[in-house]
Amino acid sequence: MREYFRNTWLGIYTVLVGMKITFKHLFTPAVTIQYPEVKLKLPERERNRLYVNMDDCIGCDQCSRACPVNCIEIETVKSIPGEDLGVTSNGKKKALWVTKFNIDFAKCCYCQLCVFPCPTECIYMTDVFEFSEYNRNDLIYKFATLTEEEAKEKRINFEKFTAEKEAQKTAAAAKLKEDQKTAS
Amino acid sequence: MKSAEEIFEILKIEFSDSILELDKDTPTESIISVDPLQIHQISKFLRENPGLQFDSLMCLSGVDDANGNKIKNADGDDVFENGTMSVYYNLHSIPLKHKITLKVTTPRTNPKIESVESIWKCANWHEREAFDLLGIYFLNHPDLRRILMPYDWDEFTTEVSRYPLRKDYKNPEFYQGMKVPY
Amino acid sequence: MYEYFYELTGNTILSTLIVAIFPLLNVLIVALIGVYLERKVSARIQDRIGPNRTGPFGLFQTIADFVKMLQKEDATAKDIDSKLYNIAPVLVFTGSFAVYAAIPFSSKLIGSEVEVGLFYVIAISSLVVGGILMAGWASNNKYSLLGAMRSAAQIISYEIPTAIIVLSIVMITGTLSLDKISNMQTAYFWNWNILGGAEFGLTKFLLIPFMIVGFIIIFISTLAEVNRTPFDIPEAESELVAGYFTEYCGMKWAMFMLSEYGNMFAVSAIVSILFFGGYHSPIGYLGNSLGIEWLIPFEQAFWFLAKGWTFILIQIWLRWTLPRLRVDQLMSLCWKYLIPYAFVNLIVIGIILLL
Amino acid sequence: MTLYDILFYLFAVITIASAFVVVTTKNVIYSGFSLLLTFFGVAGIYVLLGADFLAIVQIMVYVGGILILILFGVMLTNKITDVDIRTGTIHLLPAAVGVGILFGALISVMVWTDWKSEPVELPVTTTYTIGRELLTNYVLIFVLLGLLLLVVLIGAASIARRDKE
Amino acid sequence: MAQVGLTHFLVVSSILFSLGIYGIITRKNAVMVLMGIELILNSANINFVAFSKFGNLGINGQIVALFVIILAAAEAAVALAIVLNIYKTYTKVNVDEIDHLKD
Amino acid sequence: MTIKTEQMVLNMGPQHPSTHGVLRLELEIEGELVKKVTPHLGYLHRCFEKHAEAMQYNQVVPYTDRLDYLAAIGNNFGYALAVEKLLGIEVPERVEYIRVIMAELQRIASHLVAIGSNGADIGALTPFLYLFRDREYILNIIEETCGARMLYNYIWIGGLSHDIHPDFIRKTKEFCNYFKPTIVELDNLLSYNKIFIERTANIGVLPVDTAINFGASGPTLRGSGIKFDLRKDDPYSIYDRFNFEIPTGKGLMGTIGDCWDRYYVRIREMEQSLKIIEQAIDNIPNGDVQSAIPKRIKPPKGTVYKRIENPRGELGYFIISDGTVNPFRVKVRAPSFVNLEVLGELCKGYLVADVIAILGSIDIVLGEVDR
Repeated sequence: MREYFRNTWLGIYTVLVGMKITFKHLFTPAVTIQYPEVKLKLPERERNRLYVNMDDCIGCDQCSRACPVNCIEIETVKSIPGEDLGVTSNGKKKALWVTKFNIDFAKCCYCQLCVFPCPTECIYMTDVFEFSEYNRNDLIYKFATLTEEEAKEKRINFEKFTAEKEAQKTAAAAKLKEDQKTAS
Repeated sequence: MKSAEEIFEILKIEFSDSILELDKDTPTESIISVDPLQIHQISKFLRENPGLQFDSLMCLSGVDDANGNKIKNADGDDVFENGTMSVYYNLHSIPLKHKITLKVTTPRTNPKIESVESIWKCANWHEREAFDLLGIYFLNHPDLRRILMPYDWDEFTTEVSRYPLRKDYKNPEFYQGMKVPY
Repeated sequence: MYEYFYELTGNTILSTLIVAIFPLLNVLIVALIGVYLERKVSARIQDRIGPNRTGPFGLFQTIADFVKMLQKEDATAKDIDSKLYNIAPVLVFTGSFAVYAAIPFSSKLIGSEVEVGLFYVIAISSLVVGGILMAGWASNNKYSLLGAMRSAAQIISYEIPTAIIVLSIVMITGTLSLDKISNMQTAYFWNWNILGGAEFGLTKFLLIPFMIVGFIIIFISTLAEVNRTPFDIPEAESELVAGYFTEYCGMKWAMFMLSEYGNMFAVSAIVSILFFGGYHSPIGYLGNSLGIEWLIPFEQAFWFLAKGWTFILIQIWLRWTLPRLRVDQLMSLCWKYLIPYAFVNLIVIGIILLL
Repeated sequence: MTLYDILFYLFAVITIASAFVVVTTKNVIYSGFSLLLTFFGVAGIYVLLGADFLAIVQIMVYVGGILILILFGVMLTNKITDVDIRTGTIHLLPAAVGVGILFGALISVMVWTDWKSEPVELPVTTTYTIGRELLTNYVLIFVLLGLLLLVVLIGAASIARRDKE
Repeated sequence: MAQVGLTHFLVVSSILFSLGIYGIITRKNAVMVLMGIELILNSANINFVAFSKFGNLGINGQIVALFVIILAAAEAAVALAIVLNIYKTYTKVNVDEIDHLKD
Repeated sequence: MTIKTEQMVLNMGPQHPSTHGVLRLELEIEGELVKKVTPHLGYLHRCFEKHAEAMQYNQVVPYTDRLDYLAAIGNNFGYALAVEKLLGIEVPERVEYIRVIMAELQRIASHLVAIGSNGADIGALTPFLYLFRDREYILNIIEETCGARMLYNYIWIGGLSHDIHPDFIRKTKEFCNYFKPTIVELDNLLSYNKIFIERTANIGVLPVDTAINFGASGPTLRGSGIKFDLRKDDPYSIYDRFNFEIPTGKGLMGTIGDCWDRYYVRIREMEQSLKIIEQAIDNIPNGDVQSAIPKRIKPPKGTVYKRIENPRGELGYFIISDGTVNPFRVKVRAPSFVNLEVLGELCKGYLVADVIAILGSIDIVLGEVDR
């Protein structure tokens, strides 16, 4: 019987306590923000969309290898002597034309593993986090600065160069043989 | 609190022929290899012996040892021949605070191991998982169904793509009309 | 009201229809504002802002939702019993709307001033049970069926404590007419039933604690009858998805919601009539002191709506504070706690009245 | 044709049509829900006969109580996971003939008998009058009915709860 | 269609009565038989109330109807309890198949 | 009740508001009484173990985040400890301290979700949102340090991905002060609410021996009244330096091991976590957090089983290394996976509504159950 009245009392009392708490909250200011208009200030270490500063990229492929989900795709063409590719901001000389540098953000897992191995610190994460697209292919970001034609040209140049070099080599080899023959 | 060597000695006395060896070479922990068809009895002893009291099975992991030699089967897929499968039992005693790792090894074709489900209930799902992903059959298991993969996975797949955690696993082309590697 | 329109139109059917429009409008407005308030109050309680995009302070949000609901495709599951499935929302809405026929909004605006109004209100609300069972059955969904069974058991059980408390009020007032009960608590708030009724003397003061207990019981049991948290077991979102209206969408779903909010206002109105003076002002009428006769009915309507809305707000407040009970606990709360208390309350009130 | 007449025919049609569905449909659930309409129509007829209290008792007891009881009975004694609950019928034809004859006899009695058909003035406050009568002239029956309800409550509960040995 | 009078109510009541009888005879399911009985009780009630309005019965007719409603409630409760019990015992509720007293 | 009704099968999930993800429960019910519960898993299976075999050791870390996504730091921590044990490396003091603080912050955040969703399952939505508000506080602190809110990839093998943010210590202290009154408010609003007690006390009672036999761990085990916490019983990292209690279920409102006990253990555990954070936060030594990270992770041959106390229980990593850069086998002993197995045992004989309460009190994360 005591239990019965105790239950009744507890039922009413705890409900009233709860109501008091929620009533207090009725007048506390909201903690939410109006998202598209008001935005949170993101910390500087924010890990969101990757950005590649192509001026500094030397095409070393380290980020691609570090990526656990293989979302970075890099293609490079070797430069031929005489071409000036410029230097990176920390003074390294570039040696490769980066003809393709695609990041598929549909795959990217924002783990930042690609950022650490980069020798020139040219790939880094920005605080852009709104980049939804209607088409999945639009999520493949192309960072390479060379146009298709330029890339093609570079490739042809390089092939031509290697072919020439090969020809030279074979010619030199033939010459050497000739020389050896004649010498012997 | 007993070390692995002491437990090994106790087990060696109790089950002379089913305890195979104590592997102390690994840098981290010692492993006692036992007979796969005696594991139930040994486990029962381990749990009920007052000096051991292994009341908790921490983990049960099936492993494809990927030994044996690689051959090509009829479909041209790489498969292992004459290899083995292993199951590791990580045991722990809450009152006595000691740990031990057991290992059983069974042939790769038609692997069979005694179930320890009746000793540690938590082995139920672990064993189902090992069956599901590696195809190890646990004898006397009450409910040996697939657990993570779809129940009808067998109907749509070939031999080589049946158990995904095997090292020679190959993705099937289609599952229920859906392309698998999308 | 009815007489006024009868004189205006000279047609019984037409004037009946016109009078019937007011409660309908009220139900719609209650649902619109009720949903808005529910969202806003819950948001404030949970430290959020709530709807604020459609119109100033999001005022048009529920209207926008309503328009959306109208446009929605009426998707139905394959194996439903389509006849009953389509009738059920209408029946549920009819049940909750029919209650309004007897509720006096002011001394002039009463749908039908029946002698047995209070009894009628209790009886007609059980029509909802039929609709709910129908909906749950016809959906051919186990969640719906479980929800419907729970709901039927719940509503029928909670009618008993409600009826007992109503009985104690009837003992004091001696009438079943809602209008007469309201009129007995006229003038000032100390004439309200919760403060012992209109008469003075020892009886009044003896009654006060028991009337408060009666009020708490009837508030709890009406809360349960309209399936609000903590008694929203039939539609318990985390267990039964949405209970008996799981399979409904679009306008049919909106009918259930309309009836829910209509019911909320109806039970609030009943509680305020029984215990808080109905449409009468607690502090006297401006129309009386100014001598403007026609102002009084409007004032009465204002006070009635104000009381009704106060109780709706308390219902919303409770909803966002409490967890929900389990189905058997709900029953034991009714049978083991509310009914004994209500009975004791009834007997004690009877003894006090005999003194 | 006054409003009274219109309402009478409306309620009569509702009552009879739904009662017809109750006894003819094969689906138990349909007949259960048609019964609701029948009760409702009967309540309407009571109102037309000036028995407003009775009408509300009808709704309360029949719709709120008996009907729900019957629906629960249906749901507890059938496979509740099917939408269609079919029930069989037996000897339809003899029943139809017999009931037809009975109906003819009844109607002829009802129509040809010279009933005293002047409406009497019933008291407007039926509730009050019924209440008075119940506690004066019918007080014994009233108390006995209360007892009966108690017995039924206990009896029904004990019958339904009886364990199958 | 004359002015609605006593006869109209009596005709409605007798139709309801006949339908109730028909239901009781033709239905197999015990619950359906119960529904037929409810129809008959309702038709009787209409008669009582009609006579209370038109005959000499006065308010007594309504009171008897009230008693009938109460009895109907009691009857329905007991009947359904029995039906449930039968269902538990035989797992069927068709009246023509329940033909032995003890199993 | 002995009214015989038809047994029916109710499929709860995979799309259901309160199965905490895509879990499907097959309930065999009689009326509302549950006769049997069969969980069906695998709707969120993402082949973690298969993936891990194709990854290098350090690339697995982001994948571990996705297991128990409510306590990602714990997952990183366990994996890092396991590989460090294989490699046999020691990590600097500073790293240990930061790891412990982070793990405890994460434990609070995870328990907040667990408690809140347990309440929300029972119908109290408001506490749920209050707790999420507090969780945001923690997430902001962690985000500032490692840049992500949920999938941190923070604890690396041999170190951390970033040093702590300069504001970290101040903000963590602020949080500790802010959070204590919140627990009191939560207790008053939900824990001691009569309805909540009615719903959870004496429901889903899990006796100690059953719990151990089923391998239950974490609050699910401690709710049954046994003092077993890996931070004390098998100390890893530097937990042995701190002074804290292990709260256990005492059956305050009903039987020991009921839903309320499991729920309440979590609340008390949050207080203990605060205590650990307060002890650790002032003693973080100086140093470099990345000095011990090996350039090339190539552990020797061997097996390791390392377990830590994650918010949901004993999280174990069983790793076999074959001496190459890729792990040969990674098996995760996920606490939710093992704890979920108890569900079938707990729910027998309770009502449908209790299944939800019990499931909420076990607190599973489907990412971890299915892996």
